[in-house]
Amino acid sequence: QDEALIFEMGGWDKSGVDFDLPSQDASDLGDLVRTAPIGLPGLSEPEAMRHFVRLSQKNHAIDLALYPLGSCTMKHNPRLNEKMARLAGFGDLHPMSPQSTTQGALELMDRLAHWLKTLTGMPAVALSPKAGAHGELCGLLAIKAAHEAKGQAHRRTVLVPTSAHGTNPATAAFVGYDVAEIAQTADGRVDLADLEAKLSPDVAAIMVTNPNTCGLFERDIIEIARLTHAAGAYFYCDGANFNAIVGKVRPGDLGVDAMHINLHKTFSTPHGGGGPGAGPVVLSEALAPYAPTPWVVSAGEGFKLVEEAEDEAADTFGRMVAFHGQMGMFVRAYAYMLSHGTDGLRQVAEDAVLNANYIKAKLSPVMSPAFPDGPCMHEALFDDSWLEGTGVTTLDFAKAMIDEGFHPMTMYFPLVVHGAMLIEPTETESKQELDRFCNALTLLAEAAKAGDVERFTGAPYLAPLRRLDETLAARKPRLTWRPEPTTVAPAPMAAE
Amino acid sequence: QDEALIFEMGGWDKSGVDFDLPSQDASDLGDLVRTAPIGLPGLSEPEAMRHFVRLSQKNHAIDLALYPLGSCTMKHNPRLNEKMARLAGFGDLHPMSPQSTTQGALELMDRLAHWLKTLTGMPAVALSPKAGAHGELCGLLAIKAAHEAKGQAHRRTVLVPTSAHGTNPATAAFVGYDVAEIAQTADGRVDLADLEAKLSPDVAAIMVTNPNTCGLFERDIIEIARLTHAAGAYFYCDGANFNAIVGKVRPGDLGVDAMHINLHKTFSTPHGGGGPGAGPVVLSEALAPYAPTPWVVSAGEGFKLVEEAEDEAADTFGRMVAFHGQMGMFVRAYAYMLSHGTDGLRQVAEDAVLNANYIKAKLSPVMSPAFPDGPCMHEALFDDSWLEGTGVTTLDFAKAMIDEGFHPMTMYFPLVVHGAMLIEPTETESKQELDRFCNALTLLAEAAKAGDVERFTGAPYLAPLRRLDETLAARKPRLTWRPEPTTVAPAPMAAE
Amino acid sequence: MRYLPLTPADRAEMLGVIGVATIDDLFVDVPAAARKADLFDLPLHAGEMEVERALAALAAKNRSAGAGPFFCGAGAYKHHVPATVDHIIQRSEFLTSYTPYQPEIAQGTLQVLFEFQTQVAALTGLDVANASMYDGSTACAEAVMMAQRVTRRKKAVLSGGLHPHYAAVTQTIAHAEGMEISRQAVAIDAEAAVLSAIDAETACVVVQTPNVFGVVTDVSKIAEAAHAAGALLIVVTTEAVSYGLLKSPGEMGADIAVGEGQSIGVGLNYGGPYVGLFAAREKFVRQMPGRLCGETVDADGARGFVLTLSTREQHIRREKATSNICTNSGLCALAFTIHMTLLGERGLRELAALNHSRARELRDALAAVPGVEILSPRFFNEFAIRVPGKAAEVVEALLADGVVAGVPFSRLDPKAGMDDVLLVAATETTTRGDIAAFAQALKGRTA
Amino acid sequence: MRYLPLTPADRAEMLGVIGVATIDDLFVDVPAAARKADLFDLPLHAGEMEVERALAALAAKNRSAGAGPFFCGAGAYKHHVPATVDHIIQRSEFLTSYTPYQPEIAQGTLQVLFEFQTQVAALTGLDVANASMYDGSTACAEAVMMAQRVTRRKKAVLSGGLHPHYAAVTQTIAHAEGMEISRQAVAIDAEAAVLSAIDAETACVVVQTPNVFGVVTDVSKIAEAAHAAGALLIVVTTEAVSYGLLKSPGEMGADIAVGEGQSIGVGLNYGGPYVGLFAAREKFVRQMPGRLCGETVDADGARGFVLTLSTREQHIRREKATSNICTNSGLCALAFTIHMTLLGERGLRELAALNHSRARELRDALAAVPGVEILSPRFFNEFAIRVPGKAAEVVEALLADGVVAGVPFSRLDPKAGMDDVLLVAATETTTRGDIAAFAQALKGRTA
Repeated sequence: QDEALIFEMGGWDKSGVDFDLPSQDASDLGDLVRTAPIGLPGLSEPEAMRHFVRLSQKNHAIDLALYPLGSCTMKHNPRLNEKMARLAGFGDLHPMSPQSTTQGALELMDRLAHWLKTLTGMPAVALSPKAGAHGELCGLLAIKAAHEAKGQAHRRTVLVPTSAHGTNPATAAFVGYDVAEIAQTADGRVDLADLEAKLSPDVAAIMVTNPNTCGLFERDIIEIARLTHAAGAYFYCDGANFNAIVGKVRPGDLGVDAMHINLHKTFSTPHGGGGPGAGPVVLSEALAPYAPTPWVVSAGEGFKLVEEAEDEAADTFGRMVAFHGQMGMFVRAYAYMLSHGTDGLRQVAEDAVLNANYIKAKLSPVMSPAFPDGPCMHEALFDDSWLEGTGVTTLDFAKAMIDEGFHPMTMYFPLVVHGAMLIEPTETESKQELDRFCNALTLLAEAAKAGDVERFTGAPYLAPLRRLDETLAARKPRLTWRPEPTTVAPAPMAAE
Repeated sequence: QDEALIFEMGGWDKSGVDFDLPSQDASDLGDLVRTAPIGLPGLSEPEAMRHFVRLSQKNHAIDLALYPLGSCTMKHNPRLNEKMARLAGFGDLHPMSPQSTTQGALELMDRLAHWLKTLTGMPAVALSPKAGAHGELCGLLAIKAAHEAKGQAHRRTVLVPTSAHGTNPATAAFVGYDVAEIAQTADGRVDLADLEAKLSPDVAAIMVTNPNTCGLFERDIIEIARLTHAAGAYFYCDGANFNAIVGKVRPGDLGVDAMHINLHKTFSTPHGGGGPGAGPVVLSEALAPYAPTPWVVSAGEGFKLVEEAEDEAADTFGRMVAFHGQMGMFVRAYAYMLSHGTDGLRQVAEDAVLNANYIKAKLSPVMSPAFPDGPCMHEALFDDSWLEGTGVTTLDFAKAMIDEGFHPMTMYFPLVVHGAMLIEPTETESKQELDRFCNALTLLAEAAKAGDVERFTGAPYLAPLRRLDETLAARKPRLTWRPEPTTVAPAPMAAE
Repeated sequence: MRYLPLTPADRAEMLGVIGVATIDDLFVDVPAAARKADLFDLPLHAGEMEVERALAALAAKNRSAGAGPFFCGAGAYKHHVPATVDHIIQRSEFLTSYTPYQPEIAQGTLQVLFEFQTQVAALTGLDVANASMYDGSTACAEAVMMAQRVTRRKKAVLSGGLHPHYAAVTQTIAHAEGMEISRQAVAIDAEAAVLSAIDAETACVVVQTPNVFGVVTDVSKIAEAAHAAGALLIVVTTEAVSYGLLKSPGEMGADIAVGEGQSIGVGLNYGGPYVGLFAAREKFVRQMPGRLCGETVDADGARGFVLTLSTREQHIRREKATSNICTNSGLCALAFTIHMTLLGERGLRELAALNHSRARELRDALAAVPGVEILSPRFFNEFAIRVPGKAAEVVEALLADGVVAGVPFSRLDPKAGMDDVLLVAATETTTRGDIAAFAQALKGRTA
Repeated sequence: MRYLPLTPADRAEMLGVIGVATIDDLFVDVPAAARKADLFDLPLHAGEMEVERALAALAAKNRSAGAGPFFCGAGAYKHHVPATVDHIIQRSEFLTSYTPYQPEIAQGTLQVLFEFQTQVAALTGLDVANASMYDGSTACAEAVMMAQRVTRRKKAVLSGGLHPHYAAVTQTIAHAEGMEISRQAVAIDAEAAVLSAIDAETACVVVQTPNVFGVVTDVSKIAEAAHAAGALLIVVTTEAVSYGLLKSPGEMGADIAVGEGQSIGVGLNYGGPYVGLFAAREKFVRQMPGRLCGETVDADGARGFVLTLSTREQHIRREKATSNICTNSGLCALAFTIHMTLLGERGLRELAALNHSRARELRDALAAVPGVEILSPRFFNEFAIRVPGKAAEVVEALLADGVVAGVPFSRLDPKAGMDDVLLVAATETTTRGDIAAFAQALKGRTA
């Protein structure tokens, strides 16, 4: 059912709020005051409620069914955590309130930092980055600052495997580095020989995801770190997949110098349709002095924020955000940590890996695993060789999953696998739901092979919309609503 | 998509909670302890969340579209009120906590009582009835007590118009009265002559709904009250439709002796899939002494509950509920009253009536209004004469509305109108939504007349289920889930 | 006015379509004398922030149960409710839907009710349960009325351990129906005292376990006696968590079991809304009050659920209905079902064990206070104690120490002559610190 | 463990299907030296009630803004958010969905983003807006980077009225990119001082209005000068409510407008998550960072929305992307859109007028306190005052009176030599009682 835009509902003079209007004149600001209409529609509360509730039902969500987006880690979001983040002491706390009035918040940040450091085996953590890619930025800025401090500012290259998330090269470029790719072996890992060949005195850092985007653990990770350090470079680990090893493996034991942790992936803060995220970065001894401000230190009986680039923070590379980071996400992640405990977090990793391998085992008879030998970690990667000759593409197959009630898997990523299908179930799926999913995909795969092509090329049939024309959108971008020529424009507001 | 029952999900040993188990032995209760399995499945939190969220999407709701159930008053439920009811001082307050620790709750009940008395022009109110029908019970018990006190216990008949809600005669019978019907005039009102004829010395009370279930105001209401009182009987008014006149007309000015107020209808506490409700009853001077305990009185600086049948409550007919009534609903209703104020409540009645008459006007060209002459109040009543010869019944037409995204109207009620269709939009519908509704119904009506019978007799086509076999359900009732013979029964629990 | 979508322009246009000049032309049927032109003497509309502040100020005048050591029970219990429960019941689709009269677009509500009925039947050990009553007390009264319909007898025997409010509610209804109520003397451990009152006129015997003094009783013998006399046994339970530890009413021979479901999922709410549980043997189903949800199929043969056996109900049967009940406690039943599903059998048993264990710790601590006597010989999570002096005064005194010590029995029944009896309850929310604080304060006040 | 659905029996069966003996066989690729067999030195799992108590205890150590008279602003503002907003953003379908990569089953999120973009474009008076940034400060830095891409110049001029955190964030990024930042001296009413720093190398000029001292400036002349030099004008706004009263950046000639959207719908959250607003002239759209949502049609010709122009983005363009940004602030953008829809143009204008009015009342009250000097000549809802002695000490002293007096400028920039400057803000949540309490306390402390 089509839902009109708020701009099409005739609400140019409606409002869903009631104010006691000020008795004073509107302003003494003269010419600075806006006189032209803004062009904002309003709705009464019942209309607004209905509009957004109707829209919501057009979304798929983890609370509705499996959401197997590889590398995105769509897992259950406990509502306890939502409730905790809304306690007045957190949700209604001003970032610049005197620190004597925010001791509980600072203590929570200190405890969160302790958990993150303990779980990763790293000595320091920068909490303020706002998302995973922002965490990468943080890590590379620390690396850059460390090189500058050591007179190694000439190191201008960052090595990135071909299978990396797009954010890795983008971040490196954003901070002014040149990006060079490292090749991958046939079994989906970093090619050590290629790495060694490219590790020149010009290299500032390598960026390696582990477990990597093929869902595989980098077996040679300790050697990779050793080679990197021997070349005078730092090892940035993309921690997007930390959920696969949390409680079982400490990145600090692998030689990592910096790693961001997507709190929304490993520690289940909700994705919210694309954000907000939170990307704290753990740092080695070598990089810790360059961490961004602010951070929390304990100060006698209490806690305080180190906010300025002086004294203990003299070497900081600077500030990444206004205020102190994604506190609302810190509360949720900390509640999640306390709920699971060290035993539960270990179980998280084990169940995530178990679920992925179960899917791999169940679907291998009908689809083609990209790396059939040995176990995968938290996600199962398939290529499209099994679709050869069917007339069905990875995209078609993914869209047909929608008609079965599931969200498609991640497609065409990582780039190193042809027609990749990356399936990540996470630990919060039951065996029953996995079986339902595998059965549905098995039947679909059989249908594709049996030549029922239209079921795929025309999919989805049962979604709120049929397949969308993305080319048209990009060719003639319509990014905001514009009144049709016949639309009555909103009248200028009378002075209140 | 079919959703399994919780009993079919294999969760005989699952749980979605974590407890610190007691260190002591389980019990010293010996034989009193249950040993056999209970037969309760459990689900982990992610599974439970998904089960209930999936189920929820199979419901229609006021937050999704117009819900024009006549006499049910489906209007917007503000979330502010939900938030207020969950304040710890209300939601986490024990009913038997010392009254010195519940003064805010008692004050709220006192304020709510003040609003209800002021809006109805009545001197007393009993807050404790749990729903509308429970309020009717309260009113009739007060009437019965009053008659007994006056030596009029022989009055054993209650007069009820044919158009009354089923609760009216059921309540009268439940408290031991005989029920006699009053006829209705051609213009949908109480037949005064018939009333007069039946008002004998045996009559204890009349029960009249006003505005009545035809959506009409009883023009002769003051005369009805006069005749009733002259015959020594009391006038119970069914206040289900008070929303049509709140802020404009005071039942106390009409001669009413008792009237329940459905807080969920007039004051928008949510219906919640069928309840809970709340049915405070306003009472005249004559009936006030017999009101049920408890009630709130102000006591010096504070408030106290009168809980026992003694002193000022010596004449009470007794207690209707454990504790003090639907406090959670009182909070919501009071928040709704404060939000609207006396001006807003008046506007509520006016807009409810305006919306209903608008629908009546827009649909009269294609459907047949039961009472075409004069305005209706808050609901528009149609009969099925316009469907004659089409092969489409009221039920079919209603089910076809589902495919248009609307909830059907109330059907076949009131009984006095053939194939009745009772449409109540409420004041919280916008003109845009009313137009959308009227357009859809107009098109449907035209389709019915054009002979597109299958669209109706087969409807709904687009709902989660097709039309359900209610006869089968009643003939062979299956009221609980029973394991199939092949199901593995839950094992007895090991002692913890 | 934020809840009213019509604009002045809308109103004018709509009046035009209707063909009247003013809104008052639509109120023409109201006698002129009864039309109020002026606003009432009540406040004008207010913004959300102002309303929130007014309500928050009232709430702040109350001491919530979670604010410190707290031991009140007596038919309402403080339990921890998972956040998931409250989240789900606030979903628009559940919160803002009506009674599921159109089953095709109400399967969410209906399937939950079917699950609820099955859970309640399992908990009570009976065959069928309805889709909830207003609360435990009204369910108790309805059970007695139902027994009258089943047996066509006019006398009900109520035990002295029945919650006084439940007894009062039952008496109120029974009086109107012309039933005779034989309520036994209030006593702490005397459910079996009903035996002597059972006779050939008896429609039903009503006993409570755990009773209002927390005492747990095996009522099997009462069931035998009742059945021998042709009467029904009604078993009342006000603490639903106890089902997790104790033998079910059905196992002990109950014909009807009624309960207060507040403990599971609902919260305290100063006494309401709560959710009444009502279960019975299958043969009595057509005499049951309230809504029933049943399984059926749709036109395509798919499983679905509908409200059924509505020929018992007022909207069909009018004065011949089994009861006048229309509204149920649907949203609270939903909360109950979600919480019970999260618990599962294992969780419920653990929760019950935890409650029982905490209560025994409390008993041990209070038993050590000089002058305090433990009165309940066997209990689940609540028991009665004798305190020196009036219990109500002890409770007031302990408030100054920050402890809400429990419910004086005199608050429930001032005429029972039990002014020195205090009901104290412990649940999984009770900490050892709470217990120690209570014992210490009591020691200080009774020394 | 309540969040983990697998039972021991499930795990055993699944290992069998996979064909391995133990879970550790699936971790075989981890070097043996790095496998931790033991649990870490951290607590074990805990029940919901225990976690809730632990968090509540921490929250109770904080003084929430709503706890009493409160005047902090400086880039984060206490506003009343309607309950409807928080209710809707918690709906599963919004809260637990991912980036809308599959538009057929993400129209809810996508249509909201389209509405958000249109609202932001209208508020800022510019042509296009993206689907949100992390916050205002990172949006500011991204705007400077974008100006560099557009102009291919390497110098950015920042006004002395720019929020010091925003300047610092911009400097951090610019340093890494090798850009030159010319930050003007901190001064209360000196946005126009940027004029002297504009030269032929200048990529952009960054001014803030209302600036960090609350001062409102007409930046039209700065726009002219910037454009004359071939530079872009970036206008920063940290209080989105001010858009309701003041001329928009677009009207005054801005090429890019960035803002902090926290005030609308989001809440304080101790500094995050917030929502960055980012709008620009249409001709620069392909140089914009972040997600964009665009209108299109589906295979049946029905209107729909998709993420578009992703050739600017990292997941397509990798090292050639306009920015490394992947995550947006989707849920906060949703909250913004809902709140803005509830307000509507009328509500936003009223809200802005109310804020302005309260701030002027506050100014009048503080101006009457001996020793206090009002420093901001024109302001919206926040202004700077000079207090006797150090502002930080005055704030600490007033805490004892229950008043949180505002943000000492020295907290934002200790090196500016403005230790006696205090930033004070008033909003619609500020009552006359709050203002009187502040003035009286200040009088007491400065006397």
